[in-house]
Amino acid sequence: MALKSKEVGSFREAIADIPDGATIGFGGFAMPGVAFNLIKALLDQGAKRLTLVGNTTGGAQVPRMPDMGMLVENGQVAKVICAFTAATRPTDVLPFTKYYESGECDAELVPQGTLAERLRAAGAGIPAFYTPTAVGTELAQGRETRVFNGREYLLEHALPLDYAFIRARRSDTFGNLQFHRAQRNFNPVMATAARVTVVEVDEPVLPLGAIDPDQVHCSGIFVHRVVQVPPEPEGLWPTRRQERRR
Amino acid sequence: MALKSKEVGSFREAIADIPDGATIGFGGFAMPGVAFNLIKALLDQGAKRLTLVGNTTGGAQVPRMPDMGMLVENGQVAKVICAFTAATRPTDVLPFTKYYESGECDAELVPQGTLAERLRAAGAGIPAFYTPTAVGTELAQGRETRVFNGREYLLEHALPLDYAFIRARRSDTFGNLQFHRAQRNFNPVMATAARVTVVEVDEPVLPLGAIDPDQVHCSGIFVHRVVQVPPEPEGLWPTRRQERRR
Amino acid sequence: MSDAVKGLTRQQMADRMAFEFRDGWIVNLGVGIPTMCSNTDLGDVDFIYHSENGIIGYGPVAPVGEEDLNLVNAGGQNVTMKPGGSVVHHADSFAIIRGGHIDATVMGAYEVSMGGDFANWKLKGQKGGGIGGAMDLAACAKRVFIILEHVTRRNEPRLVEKCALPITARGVVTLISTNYGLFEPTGTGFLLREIAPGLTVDEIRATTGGVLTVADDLKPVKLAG
Amino acid sequence: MSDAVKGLTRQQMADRMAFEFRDGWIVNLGVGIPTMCSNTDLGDVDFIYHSENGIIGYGPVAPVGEEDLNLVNAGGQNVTMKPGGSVVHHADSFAIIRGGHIDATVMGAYEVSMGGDFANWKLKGQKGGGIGGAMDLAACAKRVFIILEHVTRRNEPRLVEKCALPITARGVVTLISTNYGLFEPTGTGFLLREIAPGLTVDEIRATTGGVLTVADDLKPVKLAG
Repeated sequence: MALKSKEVGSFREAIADIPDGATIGFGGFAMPGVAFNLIKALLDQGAKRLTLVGNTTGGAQVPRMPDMGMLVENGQVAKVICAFTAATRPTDVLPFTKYYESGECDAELVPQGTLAERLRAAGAGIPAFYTPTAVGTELAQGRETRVFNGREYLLEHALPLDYAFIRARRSDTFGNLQFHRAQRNFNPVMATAARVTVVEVDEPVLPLGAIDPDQVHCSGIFVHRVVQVPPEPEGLWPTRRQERRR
Repeated sequence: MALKSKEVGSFREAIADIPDGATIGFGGFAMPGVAFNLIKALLDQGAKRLTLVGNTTGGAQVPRMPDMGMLVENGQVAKVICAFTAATRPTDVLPFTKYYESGECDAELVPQGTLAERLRAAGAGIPAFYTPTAVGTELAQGRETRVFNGREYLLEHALPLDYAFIRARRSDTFGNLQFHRAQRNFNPVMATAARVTVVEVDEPVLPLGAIDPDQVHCSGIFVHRVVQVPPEPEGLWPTRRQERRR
Repeated sequence: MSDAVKGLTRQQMADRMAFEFRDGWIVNLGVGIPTMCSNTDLGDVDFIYHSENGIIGYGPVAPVGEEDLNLVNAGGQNVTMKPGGSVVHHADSFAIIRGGHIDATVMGAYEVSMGGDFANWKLKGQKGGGIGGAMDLAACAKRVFIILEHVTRRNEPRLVEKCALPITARGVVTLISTNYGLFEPTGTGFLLREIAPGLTVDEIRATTGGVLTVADDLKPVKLAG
Repeated sequence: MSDAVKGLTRQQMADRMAFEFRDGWIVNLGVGIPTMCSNTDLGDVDFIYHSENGIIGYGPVAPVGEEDLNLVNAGGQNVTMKPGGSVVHHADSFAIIRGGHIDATVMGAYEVSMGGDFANWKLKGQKGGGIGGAMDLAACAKRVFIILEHVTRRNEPRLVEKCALPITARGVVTLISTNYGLFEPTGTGFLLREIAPGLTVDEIRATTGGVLTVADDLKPVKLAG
């Protein structure tokens, strides 16, 4: 009785079944933890009318790596749910912005912590929760708030995913994951929220028992498919950050 | 610039400031992760009218180790918030039961997952959330429920603590903790919910940098005082489980 | 329960339930008879045991003298880890449960109703009770399997039209394994799908509350070996 | 901002805010000038930098060629870990923020009002914006410190009676460091507590929206070294 391996031979195979209209979560924050190779494969795979969930649509960093914005530019996206539809610096312009402003792609802007908590709630069977974030702002206009202990809170709902694309340092054949440093970010949370979690890993997939149970950052019960990232140039890896254009 | 050590020389000193009327959370599940030594010190310290929060009032296991029930028997407790006011097996009788039935001590019975989530919510700035657990049961009678996507959910509130008593395998001087196996249980969650978290640790307190940042199970930002457990018989340690009385 | 009790042994009741487990399932075993499911030989079927204290992928009880005193299952037994196991804290463990990630939970009960309600946390007239993780598991696992003796010591039915005791969850029970057979609550009755050796349908009907219906393809209870 | 701008340099604005940090604080630094607080020498004062992507206890930017490409702060810079650091995932990182565990957050802004509202996520007429973690930090940190240039390029005040831009949070700002001085929003005005070298109160009043009051013990801005 040994658990079957979840390792899949190629990025293409790992995402072949994604249908039009799917909701896909993208882990990662800046370079670390972004599933560049799975995003690239999705650009080729071509599924349409997708809803994308992630921190930012991307495109502010140089060099540009595969990001949600590229899927938008490729005509595959109906809506993006994220914490940035524009860049932090007003002088940066995200490629996404023109698609959003022209109405070619819809967006839902969500504070980053609320986004993380809505994903966690989806994985944790919590349909809704209250948060102090965004109370009194434009984002709360017309929405339900409630006072607890004299403070006003906003009602927020779970955000379930059909698929999650994440990146980890290592995995065993069951999909128990370890992340390195800032690679962790949204990734284990996205995994709990998704029906199908697809992981790209830096290192060769390990046999069962190779990872200390106390040091698993995301249990394999949340992971469905694992693909090892090949070395450059075939595989995509985080690059050194270059000065941003101003 | 070095972070100051949170190590404290004795259990007594670590809990000396607990006032009457405090709300204290007790980590642990069965033997693992219970702060036996801190509970023992609290029996001596004598604070009264306490509210205790933990999985069970205890006393079903042999040999009996310090538990919340002993604080009740010692006349220190106004109320217990827990998942068991009676044992799982009807043939076991918890010492707490007679204090509860006679009205000497109040209790609030909370499903275990709701208890864990209410503690997490307290630490996470979520004042309230909805859960499917206990809907349609006696525990939901007269309480607020709400339907999301066709299913009924119960509103539950955060449960903040004044103090948390927890046990870990190791700590560094900043209070970054690692737990061994089932020792983890409620412990890191209690720590986030408490104003003051007091930890008893199995091993000598480590210097800063001795624990890999990726492998910290509870960040030291949630930990305030750390005491090393001395060897037996001075210190109390989990014991082998004996057959329970039937 | 003595050997004098009719029908299946406790281990056989557990075995029958364990035969329902499918490849890749995450299974939570409650305290008591459900724990015995882990003794059943299921050949090549692959699954993971989850314990509500945060242990994912635990294995058999540790041999005496080799226990890790900080590794226990929900019943407080010193178990072992299987390769590929992992550990989470309590809030994450119940996130797994509430999030619908448990394929099957196996629990004991005092009573089960035709509508799939069951009661297992509070005795008659008791103040308070012992809920533990039962309400979370019952409300949220994909399948709720109940193992219980078919009748009380006074020979009263435990499969009842409506629960008299405070319920743990409403309308959730998928399948029931008793020493008399395998039953499915249908909403309007109990469907007897498999019958234990030595029992007759009439005998079972006489000791079952509510309506008993019998599967067209009624079989003997599937036994180990 | 060029050196031609009046008053403090960007680093001095950051330094002044950093002097507020106290022993044992957990501090979150936003992108831009706030990041420069980490350059300030605070002697024996002990604190922990938290970055919203889950890095607790990070240190200086890594030397070129020695970067860990999987270790970044909120601004995406390749930083280092200090001994005693730890890593959590995003939901836990914002649990730290929302749970009130951050002693001070330092952020940039377009505008701050007398009532302590501020705006930093959306420009005039923009569709959408860049919120990131700002709303969570603003609503939940124990202290919200704002660093911004005192006036816009058109010499219009950024300290205003009421924000014209969509706000990030209402009534939360504790302290404001600009190139003209150190200010406190009081609800009915801005209290000038420290004044930058080369500036006069009249000059500041002329370039500040709403009401400016002056501390009885008005001091020069505390500078490094």
